[in-house]
Amino acid sequence: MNRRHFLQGLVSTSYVVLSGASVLAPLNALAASGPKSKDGWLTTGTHFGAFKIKRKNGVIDQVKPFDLDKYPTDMINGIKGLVYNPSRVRYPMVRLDFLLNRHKSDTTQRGDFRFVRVTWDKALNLLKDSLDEVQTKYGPSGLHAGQTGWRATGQLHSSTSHMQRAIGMHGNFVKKIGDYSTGAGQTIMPYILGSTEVYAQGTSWSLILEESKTIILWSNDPYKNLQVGWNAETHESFAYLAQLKEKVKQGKIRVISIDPVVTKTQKYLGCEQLYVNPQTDVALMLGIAHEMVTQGLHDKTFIDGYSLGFDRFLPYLLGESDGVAKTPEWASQISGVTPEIIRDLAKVMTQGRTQLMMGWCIQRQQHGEQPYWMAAVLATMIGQIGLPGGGISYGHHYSGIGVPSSGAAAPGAFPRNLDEDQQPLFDSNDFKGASSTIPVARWIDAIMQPGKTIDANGSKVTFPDIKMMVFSGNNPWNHHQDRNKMKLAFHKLECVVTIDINWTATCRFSDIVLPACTTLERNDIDVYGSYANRGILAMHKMVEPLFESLSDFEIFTRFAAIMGKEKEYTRDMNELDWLKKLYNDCKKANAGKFAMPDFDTFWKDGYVHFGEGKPWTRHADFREDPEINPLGTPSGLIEIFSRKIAQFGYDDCPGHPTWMEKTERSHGGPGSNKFPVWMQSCHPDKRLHSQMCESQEYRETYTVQGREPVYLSPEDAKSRGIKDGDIVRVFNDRGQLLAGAVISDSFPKGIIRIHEGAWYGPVGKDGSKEGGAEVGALCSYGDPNTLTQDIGTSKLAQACAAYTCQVEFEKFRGKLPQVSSFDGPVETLV
Amino acid sequence: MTQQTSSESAKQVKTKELRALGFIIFLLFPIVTITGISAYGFIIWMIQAFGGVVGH
Amino acid sequence: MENSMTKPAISEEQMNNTDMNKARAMVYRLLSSLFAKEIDHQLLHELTSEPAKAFWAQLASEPSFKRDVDAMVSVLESLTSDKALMELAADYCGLFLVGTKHSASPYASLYLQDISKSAKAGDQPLLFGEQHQLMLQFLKQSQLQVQTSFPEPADHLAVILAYVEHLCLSASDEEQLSFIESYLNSWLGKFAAKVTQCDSGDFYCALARLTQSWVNSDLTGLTEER
Amino acid sequence: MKWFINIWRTLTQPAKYLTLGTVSFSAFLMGIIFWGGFNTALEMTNTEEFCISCHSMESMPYKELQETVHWSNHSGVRATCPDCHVPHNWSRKIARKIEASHDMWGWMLQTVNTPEKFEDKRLEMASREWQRFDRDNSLACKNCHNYDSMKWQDMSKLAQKQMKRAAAIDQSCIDCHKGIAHKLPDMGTARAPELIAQVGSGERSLQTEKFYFTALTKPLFYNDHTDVEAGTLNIATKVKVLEIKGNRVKVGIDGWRKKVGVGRVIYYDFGLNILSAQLSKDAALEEGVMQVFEEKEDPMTGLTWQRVEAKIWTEKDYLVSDLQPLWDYARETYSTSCSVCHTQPDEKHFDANSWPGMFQGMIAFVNMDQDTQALVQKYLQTHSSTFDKSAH
Repeated sequence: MNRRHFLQGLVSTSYVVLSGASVLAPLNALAASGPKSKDGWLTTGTHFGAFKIKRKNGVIDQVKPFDLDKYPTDMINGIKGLVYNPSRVRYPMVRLDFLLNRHKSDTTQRGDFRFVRVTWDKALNLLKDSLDEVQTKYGPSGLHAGQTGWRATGQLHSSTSHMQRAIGMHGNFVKKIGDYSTGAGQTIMPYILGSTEVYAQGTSWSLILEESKTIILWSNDPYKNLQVGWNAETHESFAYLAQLKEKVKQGKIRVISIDPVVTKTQKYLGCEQLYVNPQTDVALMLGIAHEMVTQGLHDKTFIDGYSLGFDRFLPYLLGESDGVAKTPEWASQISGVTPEIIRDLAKVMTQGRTQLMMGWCIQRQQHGEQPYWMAAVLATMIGQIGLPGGGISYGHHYSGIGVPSSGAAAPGAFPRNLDEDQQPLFDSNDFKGASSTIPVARWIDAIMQPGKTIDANGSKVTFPDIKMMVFSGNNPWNHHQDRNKMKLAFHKLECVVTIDINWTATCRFSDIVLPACTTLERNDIDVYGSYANRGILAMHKMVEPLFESLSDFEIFTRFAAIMGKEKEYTRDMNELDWLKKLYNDCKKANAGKFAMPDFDTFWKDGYVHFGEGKPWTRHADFREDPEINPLGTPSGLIEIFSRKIAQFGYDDCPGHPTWMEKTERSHGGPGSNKFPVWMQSCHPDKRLHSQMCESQEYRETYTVQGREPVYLSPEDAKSRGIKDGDIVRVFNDRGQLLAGAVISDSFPKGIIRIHEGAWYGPVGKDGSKEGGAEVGALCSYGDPNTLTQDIGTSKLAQACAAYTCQVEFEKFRGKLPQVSSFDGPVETLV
Repeated sequence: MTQQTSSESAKQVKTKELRALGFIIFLLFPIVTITGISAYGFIIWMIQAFGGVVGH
Repeated sequence: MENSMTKPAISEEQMNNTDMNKARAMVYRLLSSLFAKEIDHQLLHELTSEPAKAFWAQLASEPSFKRDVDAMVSVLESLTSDKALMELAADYCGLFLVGTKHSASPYASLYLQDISKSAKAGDQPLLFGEQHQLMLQFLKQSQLQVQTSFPEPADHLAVILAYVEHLCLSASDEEQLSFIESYLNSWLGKFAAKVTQCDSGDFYCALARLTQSWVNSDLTGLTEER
Repeated sequence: MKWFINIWRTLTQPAKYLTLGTVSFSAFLMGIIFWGGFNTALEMTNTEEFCISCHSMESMPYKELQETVHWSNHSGVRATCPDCHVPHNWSRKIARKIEASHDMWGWMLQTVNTPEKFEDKRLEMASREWQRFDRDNSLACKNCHNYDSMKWQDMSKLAQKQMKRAAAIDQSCIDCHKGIAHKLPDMGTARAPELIAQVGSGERSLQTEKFYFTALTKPLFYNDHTDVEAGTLNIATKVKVLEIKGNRVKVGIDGWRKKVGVGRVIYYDFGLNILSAQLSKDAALEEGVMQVFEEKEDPMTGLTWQRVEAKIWTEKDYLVSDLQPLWDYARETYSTSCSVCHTQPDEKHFDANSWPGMFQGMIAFVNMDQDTQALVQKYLQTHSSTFDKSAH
């Protein structure tokens, strides 16, 4: 039967493909969906930096740094990857089993099951129905929508604010207090120095460079962490770091990096390192303090005039109260620092102006409050708090702290709370005896043990029985600890909703996934220069939102419309009205002090510059007159001994800084026989937490055989027969992961580092099965939080303690599974 | 001014009267009323300027 | 693909070329719509209607298509419940709507990038790349654009198939031949293999194989015509 | 001169030839024509075209008006220059017309013909208009806007509260709605404008032996006339008026202080770091200013506190009888300003002495002037878990 006859037979069936018009349409004159053809350079801003971007026929083409950013980070090369990477969430998706069975779906299969595309309308109605069900069946204590994260920059499209306002219009929900970055620090420091300190503007770098003789970087890596910032980052601190490098070379300033590892900052500055055993910094500090007291180096007049409780701390320091004098010899056994160096440090710190700079990693471990408290006591004993270039700072590595702020008013943001006269649909505030606010890092404990009461910061917290969670602009399956424990908890949740740009692990463990668009697909406005508040940046929309992704503003306007509250939600204003309102309110707040052009000129120019700020010294006003400018502590003075904390009666946080052994510690500490190696999961160098891990090409610049690198010492590698570039299995009794070995002499024996933010890609216990709902599954990419402990730092802060983590590792043998982190839900090939 | 000089003729007197009427109608009275109103306005203005707040 | 057809007797001359091209366009349009979105009730009803059954039967009369067409028809007939429809939609979503390594994303750029770049393990180029730009040029030349309701890159398989359907009715055989060869057949093989490897159901791997064999037979048909 | 006498003579004699009819009729006729002409001329100067015939008026105030709600709104009612700037009442209108001679003078001398000159004079010109609005209680606004015909429920809750309070005393609109038609002149460092707008600038008449609350941080003085400052009185502090002289009042502040240094900071209550007043060093030591009573040791810090009463002078303004509007303003500001990055903690989450530490740590992120900052911190402390024991 020949071809002609065969085709003719087809026509005769008169079958016509009707349904769904062809995917093509006649080209209408104005490219309806295409963006404006004007292809000039347009400004925008991200946590990685402010940029200028050029389009070429509707697609982002080139990215170059913002002209005021003199020290751009090379993460700029990952920007295009953020927008066009294949793991974008393209359509609203619902887990098939959830779509069929709703709140009675089989939750044990979360993480590796099948999703189905649904329309936006269907997805949002599904969200509302789930919320209705939880509010009626469990009330507000059943819904936790309080998590927050780093989202994307932009004051209008702040995704978490949109979510919490819209969900708040439906009903009340469990909220959180504290955060993962500085949970312990921000809880203890108000009792000691009268402010959270970690997010406070610090002494200006210019004064430090002029006045300081010695700078102590204590577990602090500013050169790595200043690459990203809370607002559009313009990296002004790097100019000062360059000056510091020069001063170190000329020997004018001595910089000591007290850290178990050779940090990126130390290599940049070319300064000296003081190795200290991991998690033993408090012992070292006590040894130094003991030496100061015995040699009479401490500043008695400052202690008497500006602090309280030194007399009740001395018995502990000298050993009268517990029979153990915290001598340099005692400290040396624990911290691995020789007594001579400890004695020398006590001298160095008290001669000439010394600036202590604490990093955040040191408080993200068990008893994380103690090193911050003891460092404040050391600074008080040195007696230079309030002098330029002296005292102590807890944030010079974050978002440009130390660059003097211009003093201008920053633009406000889209409201997170309901307007004053609005009532939610479900107005119940009955949390059934449970707390409505829980410490942020205890949400998995709350799901696992509802009703349990724990101590937290002087009050009691009773865990609510959480049944539903909504995540927007944050990735708990990256920043929380102990993946396998999380899987068990997620089995108890009836509904998980996530709004995100890409298929993060959180999306894969959700029931409803809604696609949000990136910063470059919507108009917004933001501050640039973070703490320096250097100016305001216009964030231009470069391209239309990809696929069916929407801006959070649009998503939750439609959700509010389902509840008939669209006008209430948007205050009857669209995106452009809101941008103008935020800009003009800021213009009014700055009237008379900072001239700002009208909105249209600003939008065309791309930014408004506020100019330089005046150098400033932290705590200078307190030092000048402690009576008129008291600290925020109960006594108004520095509290070396805090009666308030003592009165709480916590065993893991007594009334004065104390050295306490950890549940797991390397170098002779508990558990170091079974799992000898300490795993450090600090903030990544080539990412912002987990953001940009999905940017494919950029990830290739640092991965090893497509996996997250694990940095380890030459000795550890040799003793386990591992060569550079091998795939290594890192494990402990909580989990196991694969990572690519990178041998580096910056790391001493018994210490390895895997940067947090590596996307979780479980592939079954023996690595054979795709998909990872199975407890104990091997992580194919190298997410360190597969191994970390999910415990509170102490009864005071109950914060994240990811750094108390012992592991072992070996060369991986067997068939190498494919990386499954970056592709959305991987179906179990059963 | 008791009596009119007889020498003027009736017509002269008439034109004089007409001219006077024209003068008062087109010139005198308008100016008088305008200045009157302006003065009245000026007084009100002064009262308000110094008289302080009305009805507060 | 060995072709069993032999030269016909003279009687078929009257059937002019338009009928043949119409038929070819029909097939391309059907394939494009099956790749464009999941099968919903309306499409299912259409695919199982009487004219459609005849169409499938006629298609199956070609031996090289028979196995796949029968497989597809049997799946279509088994879609009696909502759950079955959704299971098939889940297959479609797992294959075409999510990431690329463990699924068979239907974008030419993923299969066509030059060999050197793809040497690195697991490398996937970005979406909306050059293939997308290329297809935009082609569409522009023919006064066409992608539907706004189909927000996919222009190098999506459904768009390419729809464009070939357009060419069947408007372009010369040579043009069709060169386009199909360089922009469809060049990656269809790799795509079909990936679908077969990743699809947990049967419908879409049958569809992929059918598309591959149809395009091959169409190419041979076109070369013979010249 | 002769001509004048001639006219005068004619006028003062009864007409010889002109009949009473022609004289009265022509007078009557001319009266009508004159009055018609006079008023049309007058009205011609009451039109927008006339006002904006001056370039300085057309290029700035007129353009600014076009941006405002008075120019275009959903009901399509437009207000032009005369509607607000020319009183409708006849006698006031004439007075305004004469006053306009000052404007003509300015036009001739070109005092505001360039934008720069206009900007320099803007505050002065605006103040003159505000004074005129004050004088006649914003009569110009009330020609169209009327308190009785306002639909309260259409307004936001905040607006309802303020507007009802204004309606009660038929308040002059311009008190709050300055800058509604033209660009608000830069009024220099006006302190906490929104706070004052909502809370008001204090009672008109104070009575002795009555309690009031400060609506702003206010300077303290030794007596009723000197300008030498003796410290500051914190916002939202309860004081008792003892004596009134000129625009100063002697107030009694009672509270507690820590026996630390000179002890010149007065706190709200024993053991609570809620600021009431801060005296200068020598004021605290001055005879008769500070009276000290019993002492107590605070178990939380080991410091001894003393109960004190201070008697000192301050200005009459910014003393209000009701504290609640201050707390309402503070709560509203706290809810909007402190929820930009994360959900703001509940007031009851911390106790009175923990709030200062938490609040100071966050100040870098919010735009609050000094007074608002002090008010919000005091609001949080007085609504903290120390005072509100209900579980949260």
